[in-house]
Amino acid sequence: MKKACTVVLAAGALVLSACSSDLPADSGAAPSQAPGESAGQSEFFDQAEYERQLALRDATPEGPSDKPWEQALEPEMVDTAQYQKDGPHQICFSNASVDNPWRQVGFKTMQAEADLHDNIAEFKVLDAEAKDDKQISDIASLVSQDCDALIVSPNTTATLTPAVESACDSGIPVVVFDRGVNTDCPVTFIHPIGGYAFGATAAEFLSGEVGEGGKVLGLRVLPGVDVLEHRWAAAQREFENSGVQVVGAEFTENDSATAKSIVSDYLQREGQIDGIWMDDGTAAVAVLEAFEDAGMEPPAISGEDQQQFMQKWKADGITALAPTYPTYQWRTPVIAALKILDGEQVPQEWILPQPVVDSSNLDQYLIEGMPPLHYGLCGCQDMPDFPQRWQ
Amino acid sequence: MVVTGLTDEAPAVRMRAIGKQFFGNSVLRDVDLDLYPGEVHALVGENGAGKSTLMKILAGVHRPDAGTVELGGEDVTFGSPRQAQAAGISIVHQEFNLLGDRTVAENVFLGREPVRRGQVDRKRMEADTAELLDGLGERGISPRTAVRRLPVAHQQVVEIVKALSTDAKVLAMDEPTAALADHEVELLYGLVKRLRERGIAVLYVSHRLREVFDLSQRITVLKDGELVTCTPTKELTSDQLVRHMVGRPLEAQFPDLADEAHLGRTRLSVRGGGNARLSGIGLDVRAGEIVGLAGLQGAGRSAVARAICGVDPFTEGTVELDGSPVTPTSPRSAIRHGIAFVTEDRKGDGLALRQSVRDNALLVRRAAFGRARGLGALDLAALLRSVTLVSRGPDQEVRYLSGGNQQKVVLAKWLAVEPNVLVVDEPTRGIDVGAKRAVYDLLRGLAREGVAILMISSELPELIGMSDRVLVMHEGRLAGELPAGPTEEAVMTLATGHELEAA
Amino acid sequence: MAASTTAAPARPARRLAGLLQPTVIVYLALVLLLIVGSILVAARGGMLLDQGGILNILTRSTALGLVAIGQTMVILTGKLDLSVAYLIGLCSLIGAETMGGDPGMIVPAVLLTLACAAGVGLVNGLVITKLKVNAFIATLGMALIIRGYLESAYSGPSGDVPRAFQHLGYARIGPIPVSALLMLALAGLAWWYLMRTKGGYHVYAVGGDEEVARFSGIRSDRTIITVHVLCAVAAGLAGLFLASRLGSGAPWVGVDAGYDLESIAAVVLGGTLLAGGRGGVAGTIGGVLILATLDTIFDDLGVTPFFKDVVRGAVLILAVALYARRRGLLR
Amino acid sequence: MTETSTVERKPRRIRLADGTGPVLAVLAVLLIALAFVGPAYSEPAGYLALLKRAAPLMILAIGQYFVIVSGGFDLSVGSLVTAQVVIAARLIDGEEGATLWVIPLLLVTGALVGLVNGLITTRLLVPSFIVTLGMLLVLDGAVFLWTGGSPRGALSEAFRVVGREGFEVPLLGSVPWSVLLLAALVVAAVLFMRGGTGRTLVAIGDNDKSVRLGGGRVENLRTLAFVLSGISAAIAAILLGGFAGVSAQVGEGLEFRVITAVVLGGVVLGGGRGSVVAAMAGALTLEALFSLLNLLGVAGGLESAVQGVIIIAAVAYASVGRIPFRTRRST
Repeated sequence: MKKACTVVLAAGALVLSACSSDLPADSGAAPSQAPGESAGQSEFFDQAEYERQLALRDATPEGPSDKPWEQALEPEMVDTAQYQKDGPHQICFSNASVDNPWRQVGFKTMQAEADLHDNIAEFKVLDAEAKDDKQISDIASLVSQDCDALIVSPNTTATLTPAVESACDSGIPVVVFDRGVNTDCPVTFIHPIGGYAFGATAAEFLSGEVGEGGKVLGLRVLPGVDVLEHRWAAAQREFENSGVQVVGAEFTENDSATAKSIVSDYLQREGQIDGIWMDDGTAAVAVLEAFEDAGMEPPAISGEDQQQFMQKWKADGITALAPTYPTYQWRTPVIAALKILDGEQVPQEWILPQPVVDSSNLDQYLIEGMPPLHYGLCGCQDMPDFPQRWQ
Repeated sequence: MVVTGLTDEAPAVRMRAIGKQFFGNSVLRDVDLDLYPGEVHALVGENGAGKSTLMKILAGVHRPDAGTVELGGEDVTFGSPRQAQAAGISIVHQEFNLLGDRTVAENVFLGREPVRRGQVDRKRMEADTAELLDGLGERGISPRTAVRRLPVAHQQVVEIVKALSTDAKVLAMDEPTAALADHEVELLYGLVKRLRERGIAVLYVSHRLREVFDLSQRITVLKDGELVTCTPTKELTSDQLVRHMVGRPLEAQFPDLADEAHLGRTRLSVRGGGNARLSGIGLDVRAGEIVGLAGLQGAGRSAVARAICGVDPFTEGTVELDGSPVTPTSPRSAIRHGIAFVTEDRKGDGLALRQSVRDNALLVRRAAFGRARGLGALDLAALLRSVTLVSRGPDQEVRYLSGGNQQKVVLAKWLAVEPNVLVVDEPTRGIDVGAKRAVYDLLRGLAREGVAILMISSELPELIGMSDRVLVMHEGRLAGELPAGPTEEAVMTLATGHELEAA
Repeated sequence: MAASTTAAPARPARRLAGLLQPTVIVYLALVLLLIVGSILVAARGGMLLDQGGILNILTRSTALGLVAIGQTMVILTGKLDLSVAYLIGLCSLIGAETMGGDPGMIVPAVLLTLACAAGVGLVNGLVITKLKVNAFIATLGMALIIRGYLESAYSGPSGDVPRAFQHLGYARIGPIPVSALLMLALAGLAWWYLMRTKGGYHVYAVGGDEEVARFSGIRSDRTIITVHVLCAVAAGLAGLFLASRLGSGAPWVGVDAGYDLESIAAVVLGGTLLAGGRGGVAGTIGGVLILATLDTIFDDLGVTPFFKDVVRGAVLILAVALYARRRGLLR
Repeated sequence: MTETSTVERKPRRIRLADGTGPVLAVLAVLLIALAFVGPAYSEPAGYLALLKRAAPLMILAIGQYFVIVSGGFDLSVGSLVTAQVVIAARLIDGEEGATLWVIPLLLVTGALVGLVNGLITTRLLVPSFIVTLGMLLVLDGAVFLWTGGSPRGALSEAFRVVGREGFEVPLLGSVPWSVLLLAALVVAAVLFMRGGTGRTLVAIGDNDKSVRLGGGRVENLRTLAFVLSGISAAIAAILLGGFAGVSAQVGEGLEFRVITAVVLGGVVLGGGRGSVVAAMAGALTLEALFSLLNLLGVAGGLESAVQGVIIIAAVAYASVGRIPFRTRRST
């Protein structure tokens, strides 16, 4: 026993010289997290950001109008000459997960985008399977390989921040999209306008449809996800302002059966509901069916650009609106990474336009033959292998 | 009656006027027992004579209702086996209390591991175990072997060493050879002798009279909870001992035996049957006949039953049913050929205790026949009446029934499939006299209806009283056949491997 | 029931089975996996066991390893603990919030976290032994209760882990993360406890046959409670480790990773009998390393997560079937 | 004790199977509470809606009951439900005509998965907990591997009728088809459990040795239990898919929920005890509880905490209130 200890100690002393840490350098501005107990909506409401997003909805994007994924709103360009490098490149991507249809569509689109560029020798992907800890390892692992650029779609904002910081420190350009991180170190952060805009647009539409005193039910996926919280926070303000009665806000966990049950319960309890606000359209069809099954007219509803919802919308002539969180944003990071490696300027915060599907442009986004959980705003219609690749 | 000791030493244990009742039934009355250091004291008697109870009182499992236990001259009362153990009394149970996946040393010191500086002192534990084994002359067992890998005889040794490791002065052994093959018994002999040499008082409970004579210095015979005699072994012959054990008028009335006229053709016939435990088994049972299968424990009686009933089938020889050859390779096939098997272990093998009387009574019918193919309609109420079951109704869970009624349920479940051959292993074990009589009547009634019955029993009077013929087994073979109404001595002689002087 | 083996001549299959202890099989499988994996990865022009690869495998093993060490002890007594996943989240939050970014609070926070974890384990153990609730139900119920608390009290990551504590999650010696070494040290400690102390002996006894244990004077209730407390503390350590990796506490960090079922999978993959009484920490660590290596190989090969699940499930069933067959041969 | 036979004493009265009483009492209290809290429950329609919602879980509870009562676990039902819905959507792909062969195919698939579970459990002697855990992983991965990550195709209207629509009955109003199907399955399950095979299944959970010696094919019957559980998952999938359409999350967490429900119904883990009606009552109780908590506006977090406390309490009540019955050491 004693002998073994000595050996271990000796070995320990030997390797001590090789001691090192992958802990990212302190950024100084540690994000101050509000303590969880006080988690209310206030935690998620940021007046300035709210106003900025509402304004951004009306801003004119710069860039080719037929390629919204290359457009940017109010871009502040940064210089990337330091990253310029000759191709072909190895682009690396740390994905949070592919555990829902939105991410599936997006990821397929992203792979298709990567295939478009001969300049990409390899597009290497690690999937974190929704585990923060795995994504931290993934990022570290990718950084240790020969990536020319790193794209990150963080699983959680706060917890992935240190990992992204350490990736930045390694000197390779980092592109973050979808959820953000609490640091400015990535070369660019790509995202659509945001949750406030999404929620407000839907709420404005519904307020207009149901009028003052109309009854609206809010259906949310789950609490605690910042983007989703923003959507609801904005909607609440809008409903309050326009005197719409919010009969309830429930969590569906994106389960259609749960959503349908909840709506049925509310229909029984309230007798009538004029509008349905949803922060995620996955269960929208089930919600409409709850009305059908109760023998009621479909309400005004805000959903998303999901295939089955748009199909039902068109087939039944429903009063609906779909503010989107477009899946085409998955194309942008690849484009951005290549631009950076070419030394072209990119916006520091690359805000993508966030189109709204309404009855007038519904046909433009509804493509027959796509799977029920496909997202219309994939921006993939003109890509090679469409539609097979997405089916 | 107290026989004075062999030595002038004070007895290690002195039990006086011990009495014990269970639920109003007196199982021990006024029993005395002295154990001297260095003595092997055999305790014999028929099943139900009170041997186990006496032993359990000594080991602190039960408390006596009357009488005193003195240890080294002082009155003691044990509240638990632990206290008895601490006082130097250990018990070797019939069923092993060992962990198969742990080593010999770990088992021996289980719960009492020596600790040194916060660690279990393996070295000491293994050395002590080796020493204990050594002291018993068992050098072949490594303290580091997993018990699972030892042959049963060695497991028995471990069990004994475990009992000794508490510095036992008194060791009670309950049927220590029950699980052993004959060549393994020799091993135990040596062991017991060495225990004696070390001045340990051994209480040896066994059915095997040869062992009793070979090993013990004194023999105490119990019958029906009372002390019959306590005699130095040298002064007894085997005949005398058997007479002490059984010498009384048969207290149970047995139904009339079959008369030759009512015996039908041969229903079950085994020729040259053999497997790992049996060889050269040949037997016939005719319709209407009850054939008794006698022998000491471990002689292979149950093995014959299990082989015929497809549990551990014969690997050689033939089995014929009503003249046509069959190969019962599983209980299911045996049952479908009309063979029923009332097992020895009622609770372990026979009944689903938490299910109702109805479900148990119908268990075989449902399990082996599915949609009652080939069976007539069943009147459950009539069936339960026919076995004279006393219960609160067919919905009562069988675990709430008395042993006798549980056994009736077991019989009912077999009668429900209308068997042609019925094999019963210890059909009256642990049930009261009244219920025994009911079981006897039932078996005889079935025989009269043409069922061929093979009956195993350790209770000789019962076996003799019930059987139209008796087959005696010894060491996995049939040692002989006796006609109806043999003497117990004759059965015992064959069972202990001796020849009958005159057939 | 005590084993009733008769001395049978050692047939070759039997001898082979005897030689191949589950622990040996696990590590052989691990080596084989590393070789095959290296070849496959090399065929794609990569390298499995470079510094990054080793770092990856070990880092991935750390949290699961910590939980699985605790789970091993519980399973050895024939119980299981389904509450660990939520407990990990809870512990990461308690740790991170108590620290609140203040390095001075590290020690109190660690102590508080482990005390809370031990409390949860104590409740589990008491419910199982005193209320006689099946361990499956008792710990599932505890999981739901913790989940309820997390759902109502937290909406996302919370608390702030000071940098000093984050070193725990990131420091490494060469390619070996310090945390992995600590995990292995804990495994060593658990191994010592199980193999060398009285308490450990009793764990095996209770799992092997509770009745024999009781007859031998072992207080089995106490043993069962102890292993549940130890298991919960191990989960607490995993929570602290994850907090140090993430920089804050995260309510769903244990659940998203499925540490409840995954830890049970790792334990049985390591050759511990689900029914208890046989197995040990060494095998578990092997099981954890196999799962982590599989993960890493699949990542290097760019396999989709769905395929990973299929392989994991199949490996689990196959491994346990193999052990069962081996035991059958030894009978 | 007299020797007279007193088998039949009086005409049979309705007798509740062991353990059914408490759950029915709790259910009654919940249903009455619902009537007070929710105006919708003042008429049959409200309760019919509750039944419709509970139908899938109740049907799963029937299947799980068979497995649990014969001494096993089936953790694979949740992922099996998801897999079935996804398979149905892809195969039907909106074509009404395909419904006719897809539904039988689903039932066969469910049976097949159960068969594999059962065979591995009984022939390879792998504990059912592990087998079905592995199956859970395999199914989870395989189905999305097949569809490329997310569901494809669409369900036909015909497929959805059972789960979604109803028929008019005087007095009751619209009665959902699923309630009718549920009623039919309840009757079938009760008849099955009264029949020979059903009783033998329970006896296996109680003492498999007695069944084997009694000529029963223990392995086959245990396998049958898994097959029935697989089929129940297929039916639940048809109802859930019908009720709410294609979703990748339908089956999430169902395995633990259904085990909770069955245990709540007084069915003992380990087998041999409990009735199928009580198991279903447990499922309905769970759904009624959720509805009540929902109506009372209890937040989601408390919901799972309440669930956790209730199952522990239910099992503790059942086992502490009962005379301890020790099963002899099992190997």
